[in-house]
Amino acid sequence: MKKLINAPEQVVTEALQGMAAAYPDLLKVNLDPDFIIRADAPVPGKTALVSGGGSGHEPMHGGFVGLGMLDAACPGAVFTSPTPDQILAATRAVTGPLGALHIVKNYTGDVMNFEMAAELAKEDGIPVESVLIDDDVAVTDSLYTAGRRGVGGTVLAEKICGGAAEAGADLPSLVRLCREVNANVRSMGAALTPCTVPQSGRPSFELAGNEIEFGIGIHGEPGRRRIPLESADRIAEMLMAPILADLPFRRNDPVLLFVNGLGGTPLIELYIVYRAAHRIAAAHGLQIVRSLVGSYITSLEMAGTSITLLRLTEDMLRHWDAPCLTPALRWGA
Amino acid sequence: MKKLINAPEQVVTEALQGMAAAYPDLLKVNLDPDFIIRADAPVPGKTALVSGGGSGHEPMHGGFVGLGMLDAACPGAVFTSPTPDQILAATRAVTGPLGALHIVKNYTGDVMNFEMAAELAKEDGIPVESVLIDDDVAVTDSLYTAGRRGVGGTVLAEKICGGAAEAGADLPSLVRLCREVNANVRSMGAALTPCTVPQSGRPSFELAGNEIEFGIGIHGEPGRRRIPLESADRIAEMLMAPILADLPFRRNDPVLLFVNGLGGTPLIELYIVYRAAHRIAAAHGLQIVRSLVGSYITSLEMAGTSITLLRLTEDMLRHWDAPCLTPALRWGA
Amino acid sequence: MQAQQADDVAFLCDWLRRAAQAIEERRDVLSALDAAIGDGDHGANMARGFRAVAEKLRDPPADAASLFRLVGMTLIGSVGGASGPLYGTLFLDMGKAARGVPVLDAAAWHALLSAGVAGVAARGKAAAGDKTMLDALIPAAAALSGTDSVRKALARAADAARKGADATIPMVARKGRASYLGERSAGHMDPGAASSALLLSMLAETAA
Amino acid sequence: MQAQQADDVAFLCDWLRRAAQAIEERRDVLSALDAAIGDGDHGANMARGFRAVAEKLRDPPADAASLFRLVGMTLIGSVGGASGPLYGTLFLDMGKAARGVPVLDAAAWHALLSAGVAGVAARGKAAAGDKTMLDALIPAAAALSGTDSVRKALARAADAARKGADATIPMVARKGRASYLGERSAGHMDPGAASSALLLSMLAETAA
Ligand SMILES: Nc1ncnc2c1ncn2[C@@H]1O[C@H](COP(=O)(O)OP(=O)(O)O)[C@@H](O)[C@H]1O
Ligand SMILES: Nc1ncnc2c1ncn2[C@@H]1O[C@H](COP(=O)(O)OP(=O)(O)O)[C@@H](O)[C@H]1O
Ligand SMILES: [Mg+2]
Ligand SMILES: [Mg+2]
Ligand SMILES: [Mg+2]
Ligand SMILES: [Mg+2]
Repeated sequence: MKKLINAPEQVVTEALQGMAAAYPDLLKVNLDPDFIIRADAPVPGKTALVSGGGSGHEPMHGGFVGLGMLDAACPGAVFTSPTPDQILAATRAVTGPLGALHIVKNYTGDVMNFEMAAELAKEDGIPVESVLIDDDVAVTDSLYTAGRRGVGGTVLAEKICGGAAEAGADLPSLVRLCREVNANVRSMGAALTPCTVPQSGRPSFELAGNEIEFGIGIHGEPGRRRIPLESADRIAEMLMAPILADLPFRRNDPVLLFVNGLGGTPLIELYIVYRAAHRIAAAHGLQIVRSLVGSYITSLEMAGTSITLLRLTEDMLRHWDAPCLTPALRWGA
Repeated sequence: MKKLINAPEQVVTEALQGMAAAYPDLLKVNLDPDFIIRADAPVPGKTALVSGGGSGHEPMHGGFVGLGMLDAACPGAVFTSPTPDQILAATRAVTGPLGALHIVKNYTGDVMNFEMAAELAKEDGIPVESVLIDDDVAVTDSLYTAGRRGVGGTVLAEKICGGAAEAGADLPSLVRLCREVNANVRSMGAALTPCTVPQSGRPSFELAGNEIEFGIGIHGEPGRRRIPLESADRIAEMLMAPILADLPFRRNDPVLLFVNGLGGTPLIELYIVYRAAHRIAAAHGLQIVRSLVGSYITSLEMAGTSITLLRLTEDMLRHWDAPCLTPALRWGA
Repeated sequence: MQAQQADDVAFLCDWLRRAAQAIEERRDVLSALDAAIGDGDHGANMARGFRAVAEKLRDPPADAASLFRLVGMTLIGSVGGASGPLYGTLFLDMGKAARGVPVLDAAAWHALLSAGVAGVAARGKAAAGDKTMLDALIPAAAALSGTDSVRKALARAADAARKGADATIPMVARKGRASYLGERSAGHMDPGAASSALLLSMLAETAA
Repeated sequence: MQAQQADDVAFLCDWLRRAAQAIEERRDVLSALDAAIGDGDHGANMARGFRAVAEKLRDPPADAASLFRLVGMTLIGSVGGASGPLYGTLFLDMGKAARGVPVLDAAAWHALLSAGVAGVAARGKAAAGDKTMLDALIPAAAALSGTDSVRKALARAADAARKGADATIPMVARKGRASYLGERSAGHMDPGAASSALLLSMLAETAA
């Protein structure tokens, strides 16, 4: 295992200390329980936005804490959801009378831990609502399973709800908006290499030089199937086809196209994937009104990409464009 | 070779097409000769800022084109400097009567190609000055050699000079400012893995599982020496020591600390390196007044990091903080 | 009564310490099972949790119900992931069921584990055959019914749990992370079922 | 006079086509040399440049001076990196020296190559012993002095260039990318010296 770390058990703590040192004006970092909050939290008159999940997906979620996005993020161990007490402590630290929205990626662990935290918060008199993000079309949805995973759509939901919360939205309207984003966003990813969880020291799976994992999540799990390496254009096609069909996206839909890197893929390759995805979306008749290209929701050093497509309402577009000032996304401020 | 590309010869062209599609409001992209310019170029009453170099370092330089940074960037083939005609065409496209500053990383190829382009521009009556960036302390400086390489300091020079140019600085004062940045900035890097130039298809060097290349540049060249893998803290120490000694940086110097990823290293590791570098700088008595953490000057998918330290004047700080609106760096706008 | 309580607490502490050690030893095996169909952290998660539990055992509460509750809270606060809330709920609900139970005989164990397993099923919205820890826990609880010595009953439960874990191998997962793999999840033992079987085998060993 | 010019141009086109082919064939070898002490692109750079040159040879200018100039401009506009401006300058300056030269005899080649080599040294601010293409080119130019047949003179130059390239192996680079390696650059042949030796060996072969 070749990583720029000191000790596997120290990875999350030291990364948090690094963030605290790098962004003293933006963030406050608490250790044990671990959470990251806006430097100016709790913001008076604002509904709080809290998210979290396992570490190893940086900049998500800690890099999205700040004006116009999250009020708090709770990082668990690498690829392991945070615990209820940790989520509760973070929620307490940022939430005023208007309550808090928990944005939760749909993984059994995240769902249950956030659920328990929300129960505890309500016992304390803190109004908490939760919205699950489950945008990964690689997973067959069904009432009888854990359902779809939350992936790239989470980044967009956090920005858009963050814009709305900053603009004064109350908890019920944030819940509606977040559900609406989730209902209109679809994602899918593919991995060229595995990743290695520091504590395990072994690659999450073995791939031959000419193989990729298709329909991958963000935790180093194997994907839906293993296929031969293809060109960037073909991979973009294979990712876009199920995304387009699932919503389904229709001619003239205004969309945000997000091409994401999984951590080990350089930007030059993401531009090539973006080119292909853009062409496919345009050929499908979509209006691509906003774009995001970069590594925003990652799986440690995994090489690969995911594509996320969001059908925008005017509200979503306005809140997407609203100013944000976080370590990872920053504009208009 | 496992990359998200279509054909090795198409990598640069297709990445440029991807950028053009992703940033239609910010950039205009010209193909053959390849260059990227601000959508609103030439900006009246502004001295132009032009940079460039081989591709494979994304987001540098194309991702730094826009308000408050570069007016034009010229990408060469992967790791190969652009040609004089290409640089000339880019310069022509963005330069008005106030002339242009060429910010050139000190590599023989870049130096000579920009030199020839500047000669041609002057023959055309375009005032052009060039400043070389050579901040890499891994290379022994000497009158008898090619001298030091330009690495991470380039990013800082482009932002700071960009801020000054936007504020109306004329060519001679931009030259002075850029030289001053270069005189006060030092960098050094280490690689955990090699990278593979698409056209060659082979890794730039072979490293055993427990070895790193120390004192690496940004073109997959071998470093100054090969050493056993060390902890992040120790690597940061070994990078910081020659940086601190070289300027030298002194107690109470106000500095900008930039921890850069080489393309394949995830953000969580960069935070851990930042933590270490920050502690070392603080222990040295420096005032760390600004920070930058991320992959801004890369070597394709190489895993590794470089550290850059800049001693700030008030002018530099003001121009660093000035608004910028580019694909890769964006604030206040 | 107090002497009985002290005996029960001592027995439970003995079990939990053995369990913590066994999990530490099988850490990589559990993580490898999880790597095949999940995210490879189950061993690390369980080891972190049971290390925290062992820490608490230095100064254990006086009765079994409180001890179960403490273990549950400790697991919830330290494991994370899916298994944290689930094992936490298992122990919390065993603790609730243990309130007022005079002695941990076979019938009591049956009542306790059944309550805990019901809690896990409710918390995770899963059932037998979903390829989860429940496929070890449900048969284990069932095997405790009947009138028998604790030693024999727990030995039967451990055996049932091990067989239940083995039976997860051909299953296609419907819950948890392995469900994302669809058909590819078949052919591997569920890591949570394996850790449940391990906990029960340590329990039987403690009673033996 | 015009017939002589046509002969010279035909000879030069023949050489440049052979050179383009030889470079294409040795592309990976040149890049591998560059990978050892540089950035591994020298073969790709030269191949891109000489492909562009071969393209231009479909419709060559009428005299040697113009042809040299065209080759120089083409290399500058297509190679990039360090070798682009350097080989470009080599041909541009050979073109300048070729103006008014009636016939490309041994003396003319000596004058031309000497002028080109001086241009390379000035452009790159390098000298003999710096472990660059100059370590092949300088001895080659020197070997052309004397009164001899073109064939013999060019064979001597090719030989000198090859030996010059070999002699770069133990050198520690002082210019170009290899200089960043310091002592680690010793033990490898300079890729630019290797490509220069290749160009001269193709020239000798064309004259043979
Ligand atoms: N809904 C559920 N009901 C019961 N058990 C579950 C459920 N989801 C997951 N599990 C159990 O949890 C185990 C995985 O735990 P662990 O790896 O620690 O958490 P995570 O899946 O969050 O990484 C699975 O092997 C399975 O036995
Ligand atoms: N200053 C210089 N003077 C002469 N030749 C040089 C100089 N710098 C580099 N070279 C030659 O250029 C060769 C490298 O060319 P190439 O790999 O194409 O360009 P780059 O170094 O920009 O990648 C070296 O092997 C060397 O022979
Ligand atoms: Mg997990
Ligand atoms: Mg090069
Ligand atoms: Mg797991
Ligand atoms: Mg080279």
